[in-house]
Amino acid sequence: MRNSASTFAQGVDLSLYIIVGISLVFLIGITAVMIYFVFRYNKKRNPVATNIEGSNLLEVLWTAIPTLLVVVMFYYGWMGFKPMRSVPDGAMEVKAYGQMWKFSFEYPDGRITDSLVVPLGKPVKVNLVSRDVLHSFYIPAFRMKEDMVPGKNNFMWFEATKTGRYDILCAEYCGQLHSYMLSSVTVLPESEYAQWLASAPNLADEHPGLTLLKQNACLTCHSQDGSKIIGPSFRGLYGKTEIVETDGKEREVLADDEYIARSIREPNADVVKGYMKGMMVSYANVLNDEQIAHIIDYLKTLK
Amino acid sequence: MAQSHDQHQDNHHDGQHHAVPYSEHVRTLVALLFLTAITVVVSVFGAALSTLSVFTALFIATVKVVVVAYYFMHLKYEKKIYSGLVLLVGVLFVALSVLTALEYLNR
Amino acid sequence: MATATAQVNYLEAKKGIMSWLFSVDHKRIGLMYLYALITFFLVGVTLGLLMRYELLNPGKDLVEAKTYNQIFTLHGVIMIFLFIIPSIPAVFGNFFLPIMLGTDDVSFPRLNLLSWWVYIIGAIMALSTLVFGDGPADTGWTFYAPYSVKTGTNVTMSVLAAFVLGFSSILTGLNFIVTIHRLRAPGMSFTKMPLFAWALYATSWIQLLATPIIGITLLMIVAERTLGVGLFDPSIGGDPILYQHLFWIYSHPAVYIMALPAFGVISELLPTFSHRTIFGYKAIAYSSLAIAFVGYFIWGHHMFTSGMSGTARFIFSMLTFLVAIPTAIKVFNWVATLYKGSIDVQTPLLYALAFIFQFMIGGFTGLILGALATDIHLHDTYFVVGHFHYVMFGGTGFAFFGALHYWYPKIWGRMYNKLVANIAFVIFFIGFNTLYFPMFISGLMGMPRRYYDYLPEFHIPNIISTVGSWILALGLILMIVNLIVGRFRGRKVTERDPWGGITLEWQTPTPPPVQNFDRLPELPKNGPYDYEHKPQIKD
Amino acid sequence: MAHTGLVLPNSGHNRDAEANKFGMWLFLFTELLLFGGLFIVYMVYRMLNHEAFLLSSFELNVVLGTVNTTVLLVSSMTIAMSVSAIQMGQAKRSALLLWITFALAGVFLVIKYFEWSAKIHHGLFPGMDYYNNLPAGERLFFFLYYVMTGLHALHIIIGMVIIVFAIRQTNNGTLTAEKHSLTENAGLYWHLVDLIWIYLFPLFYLIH
Ligand code: HEA
Ligand code: HEA
Ligand code: HEC
Ligand code: CUA
Ligand SMILES: [Cu+2]
Repeated sequence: MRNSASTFAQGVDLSLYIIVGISLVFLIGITAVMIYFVFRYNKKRNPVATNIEGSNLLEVLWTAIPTLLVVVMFYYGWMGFKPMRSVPDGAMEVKAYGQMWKFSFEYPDGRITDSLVVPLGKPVKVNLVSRDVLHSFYIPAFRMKEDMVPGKNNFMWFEATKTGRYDILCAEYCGQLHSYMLSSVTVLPESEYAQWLASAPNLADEHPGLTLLKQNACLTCHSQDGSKIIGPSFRGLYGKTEIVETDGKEREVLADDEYIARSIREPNADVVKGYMKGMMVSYANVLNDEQIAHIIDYLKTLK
Repeated sequence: MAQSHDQHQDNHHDGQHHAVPYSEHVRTLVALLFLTAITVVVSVFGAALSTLSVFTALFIATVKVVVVAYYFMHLKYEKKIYSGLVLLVGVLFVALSVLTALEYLNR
Repeated sequence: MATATAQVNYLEAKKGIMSWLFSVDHKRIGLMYLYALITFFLVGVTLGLLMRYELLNPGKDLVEAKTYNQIFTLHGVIMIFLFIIPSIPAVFGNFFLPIMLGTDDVSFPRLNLLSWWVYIIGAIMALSTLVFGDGPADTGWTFYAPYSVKTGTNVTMSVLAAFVLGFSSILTGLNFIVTIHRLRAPGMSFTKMPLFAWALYATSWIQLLATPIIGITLLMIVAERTLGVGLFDPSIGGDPILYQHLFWIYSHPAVYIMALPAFGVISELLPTFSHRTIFGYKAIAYSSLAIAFVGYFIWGHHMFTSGMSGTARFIFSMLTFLVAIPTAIKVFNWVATLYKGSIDVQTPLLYALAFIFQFMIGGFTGLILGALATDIHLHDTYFVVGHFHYVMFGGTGFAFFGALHYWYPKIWGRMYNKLVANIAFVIFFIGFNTLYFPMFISGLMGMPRRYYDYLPEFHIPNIISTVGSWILALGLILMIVNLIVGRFRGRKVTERDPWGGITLEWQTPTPPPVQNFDRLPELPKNGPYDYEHKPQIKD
Repeated sequence: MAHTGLVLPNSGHNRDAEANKFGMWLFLFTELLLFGGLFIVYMVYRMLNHEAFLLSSFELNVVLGTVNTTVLLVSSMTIAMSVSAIQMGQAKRSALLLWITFALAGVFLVIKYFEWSAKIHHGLFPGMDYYNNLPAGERLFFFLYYVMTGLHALHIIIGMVIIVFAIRQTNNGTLTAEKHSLTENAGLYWHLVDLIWIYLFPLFYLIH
């Protein structure tokens, strides 16, 4: 089993060991008895079989013992699980967004990041939001997983017990690049975490439009080099004449500011020919006018 | 559930033995119409009692269903196993619904 | 008492392909299922092999991500709906249930033929996605909304295929229930019925009562895709979780459609090769009903991380553990059946023993998944993939091949090469465990399933798995070639009872005549496995 | 095909009316659960959208619904009578009663047609403007309304086809007092259609 780095790991691992332990006893025991019987009562050694119809005592025994044992297994499973759904008061809250095929995180101070940074030994509540289809937020080292369900608010919480960087994986199938939907959580000692929090978000000198494209996972579907992924490439998009389908009718449009803004706000109004309606979701509530303007500005540079 | 006797059919054919008299069918219909009338009246005049009327309506509907099954569908005259199986299916469906409802009620 | 006059066995009674395709003889229908099933199984297995090859190394080995996703979906759909659900009931149930009950056919022979045709139509629909539309669905066999509503691949056809296949399953189940109630030989009460018939009886009830629910659910997916209305679409208040509930309300009971007939087969194999009565007949018989019943109420264990309420998780986890108890009862009784037997180690028995071993591993890992804490960690990882291949392939698959080796001489009147069969079994067994055991390790390490690509730390278990798949392939090819060769070149079997079995199919001529019996079947005095009063049969 | 001349005591004559009836009941169970899936969907969405479902149900016409319920109940009686008739050997009367059932089924469908077309006329159908602008819960209600009553109507049509077969076989003398599985099974199927309506009616029209 991999390194464990949250308060849940103990409960999960304990119930795992208990079930595996009981199971091994039965597995090895039953297999051994079975093999022994096959040799001992082989037809060469035992040419005449004895008919035994059954035994009520044994039936009762081997109903009762497994019953007791499964109760034990259930109990440990439940005890290991119970804390996972009761968030301690005063937990710090982060919002995690899942969208095809990228996680992003929003901190209370408004900063948006690609990977999660949390303080050591502090409960953190993660509110799980999906922007399109089902995803699942999985941190193996924390033994923690919960689905992101569109239209429904789900959550999980954890308290990290070891500093370091741990993988975050998407564990619910979400389409083509499901296996590339990765991120990480970095656990920092409290002081370093405070430092991180104080530092200004590192925007570098990237074009703000590009930053937005990255942050919103646009680039998982739209390439910048002309290749087709899920959606049409951004290269040379601006100013091009697109064939789109509007209300079931084909027409030609010029990809100008207005068209691109509409494509972001209502992607299903004009569907580009050769692409699937419904793959791209509306970003009307995610990107404001100014941000969309930045994006368009950046798209102009992609000749 | 062992119905070992159900295979020792002699030569007389089933169904022949009970031709349900027409009058019984008429009485059944009257009962059903009466129950329908009650539900409609309850719902139209009892609009204020919304949740109550869900259960009343479903209860009356279930009574109607039992009447249809028992008289029109001849369960009354069939071997017990038929009623038993119908009951089993009913219970199964109710159990599935209740379990699902439990999940949503506790969200 | 009528005695045999000129007997024509069912294989030679009529000639020509039409006499098969439109035969209402349950034996011929069973064989037609067998041929179709094996064909689809080989397609599915080839897809499995491709997947393993792709996963040999991280990154791209063979196919693109989208193709990989389509492959595992088609693999799942074929294996579940075309292979494992129909497998034992449709082939061996059809062939042997009427004979074991001492009758000449099922209750509705024409309906039986219709089921086969419906099955073939469904299969053609499922495979047609390879050619039509934008390729096979890429949703996983679970077709979870809302992705299944959004994707451009041919989900509509795949889902309709599953719907049609469901009908075939329902009709078979219906036919078996009526047959069991109405056509048992005089003197064969329910408690004197062979355990295989009991298992089919319990299975049939699940087929009948669970399948319609997935039927309607899948139709709703079709409606969403084609009519654009959204029942599970969150943007109009629909609930994707509700889809999961409806899907698993069927698909959990469905795993017992896969498992129960296999239990039935094992309950036949053990007494035959131990030459003694089965231990705890009633316990085995009734536990099938118990599994079928409890199995209806535990579907939620597939949804522990979906954000269900805590109460629901509690209830579903508890009920999941309940289902282990009747299964445990079966396992113990099987092992006890070997006690003081006179054991004849033949290929079918080897499959039965491997079944018990592998099914236990599958079952125990099922318990790990049923416990809440561990499932949170292991849900949708390779641990689950390991679990279900152990129960489905290591369990039901092995029982299927065991049954094939067991009833083979009765079906064709020939015997395969036993030595080759045993060698194939050993390779098969080793390959199987090499392929699937490492999946538990990668699952515990945290490797999610349905992954086209994976992190380097999961590399080693994946290499072992892939090598295992090659060994498994070798064993399977050897087994199938041996069976095919045996069919044409094998030693002729004319005795009625080559294994010394006791159920009624061993009283009929080999291969059976069209009407199944050439004399009235004789029941042993005390129940179906009463070897002390085994009726003497002479040719 | 009697190659052996052996007649097994449990086969031939056990493939009889009783077996057909038993098979029919089993089939009805699957039908019940087919609708059962939809009832579960209805239940859940009703729990999640209580107000919207209440509001929407006012849009449905209780008078038409009640008339249709009555029509179906009467037709259920006529087909039950038809079964009694054939059992007593009154083939002519049995056929007549089947015709009446068929006619009542037609009446049911005509009324349903008017109900649906009135809704569609208002734009109250998935994909139409009025529908698309409704709040989410109401859209779910109407969608379920169309699916469930639509599937029910489909069953009515299948039932009518079976009834036509039964009429033909009654008239040409295939169905008799001794052998009338088809009439019985047509009856059972028809009652199932009735059973389902008995629940659909209050759930959609009455519960407000
Ligand atoms: C043949 C099919 C089959 C069978 C028989 C089973 C049997 C069981 N399964 Fe499995 N299961 C699947 C097929 C099957 N399963 C499939 C296909 C999936 C994945 C679906 C998907 O997502 O694609 C799945 C997934 C699955 C999950 C969901 C995992 C997840 O996605 O998170 C769970 C969780 O509870 C589970 C549990 C169980 C249990 C408890 C049993 C029990 O019935 C096992 C009982 C058996 C034993 C316990 C062993 C024998 C007993 C003894 C030797 C006696 C000693 C016993 C004791 C001391 C208790 N299964
Ligand atoms: C009975 C059911 C069954 C069976 C028998 C199998 C058999 C196999 N499965 Fe199966 N598998 C499923 C049911 C089954 N599977 C299901 C339901 C899923 C879930 C799908 C989903 O997620 O939706 C799944 C998913 C699944 C995955 C996970 C994919 C993922 O999550 O990314 C993997 C990965 O290794 C896999 C591998 C295999 C392999 C290697 C075999 C091996 O048996 C194959 C062994 C190979 C052979 C024995 C080769 C024999 C070759 C020949 C005989 C040559 C024939 C050649 C020609 C005809 C040209 N399967
Ligand atoms: C899940 C995949 C996906 C994501 C994520 C995505 N898109 Fe798209 N996008 C598509 C698809 C598919 C189309 C073509 C169909 C259509 O027009 O709706 C498209 C079309 C477009 C178009 C019109 C392109 C043209 O050629 O006319 C623009 C502009 C666009 N997207 C911008 C964005 C922006 C900006 C983002 C991020 C904020 C984004 N997309 C995120 C899939 C996606
Ligand atoms: Cu997101 Cu998988
Ligand atoms: Cu399950």
